[in-house]
Amino acid sequence: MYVAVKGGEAAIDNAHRLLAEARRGDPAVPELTVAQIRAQMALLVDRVMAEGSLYDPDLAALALKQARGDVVEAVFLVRAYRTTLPRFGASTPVDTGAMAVARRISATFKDLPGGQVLGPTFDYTHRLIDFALAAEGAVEPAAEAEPRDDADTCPRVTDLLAQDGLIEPSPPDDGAPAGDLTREPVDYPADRALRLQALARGDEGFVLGLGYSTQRGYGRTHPFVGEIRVGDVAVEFVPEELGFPVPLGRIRLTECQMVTQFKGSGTAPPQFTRGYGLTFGQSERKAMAMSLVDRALRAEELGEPVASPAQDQEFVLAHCDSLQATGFVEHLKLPHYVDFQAELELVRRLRAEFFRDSDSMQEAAE
Amino acid sequence: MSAMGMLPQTESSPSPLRGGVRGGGGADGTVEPRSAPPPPPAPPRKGEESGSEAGYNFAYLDEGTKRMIRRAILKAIAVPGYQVPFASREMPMPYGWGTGGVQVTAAILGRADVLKVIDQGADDTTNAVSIRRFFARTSGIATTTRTTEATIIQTRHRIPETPLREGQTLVYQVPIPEPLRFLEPRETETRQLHALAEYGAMHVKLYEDISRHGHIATTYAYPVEVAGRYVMDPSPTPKFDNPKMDQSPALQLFGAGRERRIYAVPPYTSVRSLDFEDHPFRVQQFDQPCALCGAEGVYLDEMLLDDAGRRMFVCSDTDHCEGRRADGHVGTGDAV
Amino acid sequence: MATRPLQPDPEEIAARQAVMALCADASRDDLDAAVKALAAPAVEDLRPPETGLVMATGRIGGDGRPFNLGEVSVTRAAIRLPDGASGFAYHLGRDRTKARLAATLDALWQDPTRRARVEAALEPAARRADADRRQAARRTAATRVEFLTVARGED
Amino acid sequence: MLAPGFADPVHGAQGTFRAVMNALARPGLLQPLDAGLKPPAPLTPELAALALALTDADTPVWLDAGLAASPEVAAYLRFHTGAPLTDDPARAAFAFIRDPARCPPLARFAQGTPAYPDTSTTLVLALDRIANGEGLHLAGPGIKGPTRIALSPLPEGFLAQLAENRAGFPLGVDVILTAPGLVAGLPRSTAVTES
Repeated sequence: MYVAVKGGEAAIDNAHRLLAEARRGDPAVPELTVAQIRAQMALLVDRVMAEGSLYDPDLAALALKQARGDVVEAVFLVRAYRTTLPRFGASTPVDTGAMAVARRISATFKDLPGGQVLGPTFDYTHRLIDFALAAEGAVEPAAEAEPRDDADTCPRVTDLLAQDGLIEPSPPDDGAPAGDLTREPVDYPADRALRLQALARGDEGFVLGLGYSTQRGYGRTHPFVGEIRVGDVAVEFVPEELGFPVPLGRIRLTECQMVTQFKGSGTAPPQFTRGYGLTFGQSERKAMAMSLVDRALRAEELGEPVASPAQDQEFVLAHCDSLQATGFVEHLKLPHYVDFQAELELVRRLRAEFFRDSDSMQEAAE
Repeated sequence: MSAMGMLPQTESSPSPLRGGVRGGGGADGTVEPRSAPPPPPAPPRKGEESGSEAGYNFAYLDEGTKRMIRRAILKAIAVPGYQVPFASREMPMPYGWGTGGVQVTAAILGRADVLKVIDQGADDTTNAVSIRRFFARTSGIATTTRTTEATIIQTRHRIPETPLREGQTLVYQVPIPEPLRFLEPRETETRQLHALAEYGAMHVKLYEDISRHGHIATTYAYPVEVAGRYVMDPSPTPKFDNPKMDQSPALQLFGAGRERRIYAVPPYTSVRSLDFEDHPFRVQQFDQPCALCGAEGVYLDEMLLDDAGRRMFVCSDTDHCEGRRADGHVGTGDAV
Repeated sequence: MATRPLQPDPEEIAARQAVMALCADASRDDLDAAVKALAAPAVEDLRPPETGLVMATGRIGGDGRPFNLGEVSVTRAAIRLPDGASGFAYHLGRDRTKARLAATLDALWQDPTRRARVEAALEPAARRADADRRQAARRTAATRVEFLTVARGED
Repeated sequence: MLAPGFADPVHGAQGTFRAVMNALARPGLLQPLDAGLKPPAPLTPELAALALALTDADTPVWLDAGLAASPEVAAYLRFHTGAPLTDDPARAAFAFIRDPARCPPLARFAQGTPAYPDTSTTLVLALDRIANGEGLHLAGPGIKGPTRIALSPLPEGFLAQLAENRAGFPLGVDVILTAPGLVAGLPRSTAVTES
């Protein structure tokens, strides 16, 4: 004999308490501070800021602590926090040309004004686990050198190419404000500004996979890295009550200018085209992949066939958001027994009909 | 570019009258007079005096967001079955877990409302508990498990067995609002099909079931035609519940957060499950009554009791089942 | 409007922006020290300090049409000195105390008779910020790949 | 001195919205609406309640000649809603009509598009009197059994305009009717006839 009992409430409470304890882990091990996460897991913090679409390193670090290091969960916390804040307005567009460069490289020219500056990069490190890091210890201070005269003038490679007309210009600023996909649902076809917003906050893994697919022939664009730069730029905002741009502070950005397949037509001379990537924090992988996908999504505009996933804007935009993706994939673990019951009933009925039919066929044959 | 410069930009918008909140004030629910002389006189934030828990707006959403959702709801009611796009917000629960229904409920909820939340028909399923707590915490309103006492019922996957009455609102959580999505994945295409009322592909799909299986093999999220015009997804309720939607005295609102759509069926509106003359619409039937309350003609959950295949069928609607047991109805209390 | 800072002089605006930029970069302790050194009077909030968002915009290709990159958290404060002068602050992050200190310094700075003292009080913060920037530039410079530009090899 | 808005902005807006939601869900049935507003004339308390509850910077608003002529009305709406005013009815998300007898033809307002029928104007009319049980006959979604509504004053040719509006479904405007203390809805889905 069975009777009904109330199931959920106490179990949920206890699960949350268990989670809190699991997050902390072994109490004999010192607890991580937010400052430690921010300083020593800096690239992880950058990724949470980029996909959380909110530049706030302390908040991203705290979210990572709360999320036990789960990137998407941390992104989720940041996004939900963002929903509760008022929007003061939009900044004036940041000037990446005036970036205080921490790293700047070009694959298209061996040397160029401003130089090839490696900065703090994993490139050319041999990926050998450094067991010395398992122990705590002081780090040798970074080398210093007198900056060259041109260190402050770091023109974009695309500007240098544009001087000779070898590359298409950027789409001109017509004064119209950019659409904002956080404020209105995307209406397809989405323009390039909306697509870049979606990619900038898109899941790094998804954008990376799509960018990679273009290199393997699914929407090939023959890309060259014109330039990657990482550094700090000033953000300015014009408050109503002041009427002039107020400097808010500086944020770290990564920019990638991808120089791609030249085009020409009867009316336009052959020239290189461009893909663009820009992300919060230091994230070359994301910025590069973004610039590949940006270029691929311009297929229709440039008269190329739209045949591959990376060229299909509904496919890319509808699926690049890690929160939407994770929410819907993970919702499958919610109860579905009502629907499943409906399917069970149908499958049982279909099977009964199947065996009845095959039985009668067998009888007929005998 | 100033915040002010961002505001009324209807010229550049492809659909000028769709109100996505853009830029500037309003997003936090403050009514800062946009052309009043600066500095603003520090108006109190709406909701701070009204919310039940410090720091939250009443029902979590800011007033600007509620206005945007409310406008979408009014349009949805005026065009039954049509999916109105809205600027869905990121909520503190995952997409796919009821963010659309939660936003609709938050937008309509008032102090006098009594809220019931069910998932799979039950008030005690984990996600129903979580959402009911969310509203109790952020709005302080009364909640109930009784269908008859509720003014607003948020649901996932079921319509209560107890007939709804006038003045009640049923809010459905919807994962994929587009009934044509699995026939045509592109939004640009499906939007055209709805505009032209071109639903032939849906009929072909259902008919293919018939030719293959002898009957229509869609058991839940069974498409309906609303008020003779739009074909609509009823959300993944079992088709057992479809007849309850037709001419219901209650208002039915549907919220899809991730897909950013709201739609509605007004009370006393025709909701017809798609079918064919030679294959009329039919609902599932269960061979046995509820093992707890003995109810027949209701939707049942199948519970596995052991690894020898013993199972028990009980009401999916826990409130209906409890009510019947309180009235003295009993089932066998055992496996079939 | 008495509280609207009418400043048609672009040089004046540029100087005020420079102080604002300095305050945005400085720490709360820096600003606290500066306000204490100036013996600033008690201030009244024109608007309670508030944390919100500014949508950071970039440009397509670095120099083209704007697009929305993502938001930055920003805290703002607006205060009034007892003599009626108002000051404003907007900067990155969520530190409301720091924003109110910066708004106080903004109000004081706008009084020409106090300006030099405000800038002097901020001098330590300015020096430190400048030293940090120089050191970062020197470290970056050490990672520059130097080529003998006359003798370009093959790629 | 500017007249105040809702005494409790959160619940004033919610209560007004629910009355309007019920009105559109049950076309023709009168819903009580008392938001306690005292707006500047000729704006009525009911028009003001709807404006404050539903409009903001994202909704261009059209005012009829009588309302548009009053700077106090414009200042009141601007302060409390921030909604941009438009003089083109075809661009309006909401239209507020104090003098229904001189309401422009419904077809001059935004009708929506086949792909986005929701991008149409919602008209809010201030009537002297609305009553059930007499007058026009209503049919359509949300309507149970015979439902009648009497309106005064009525715009000239209103019935023919409503018929045309209904014929264009799913395009068309939605009409919200107000009278002192009352609100009723005539969404585009409602068929209105004389008998």
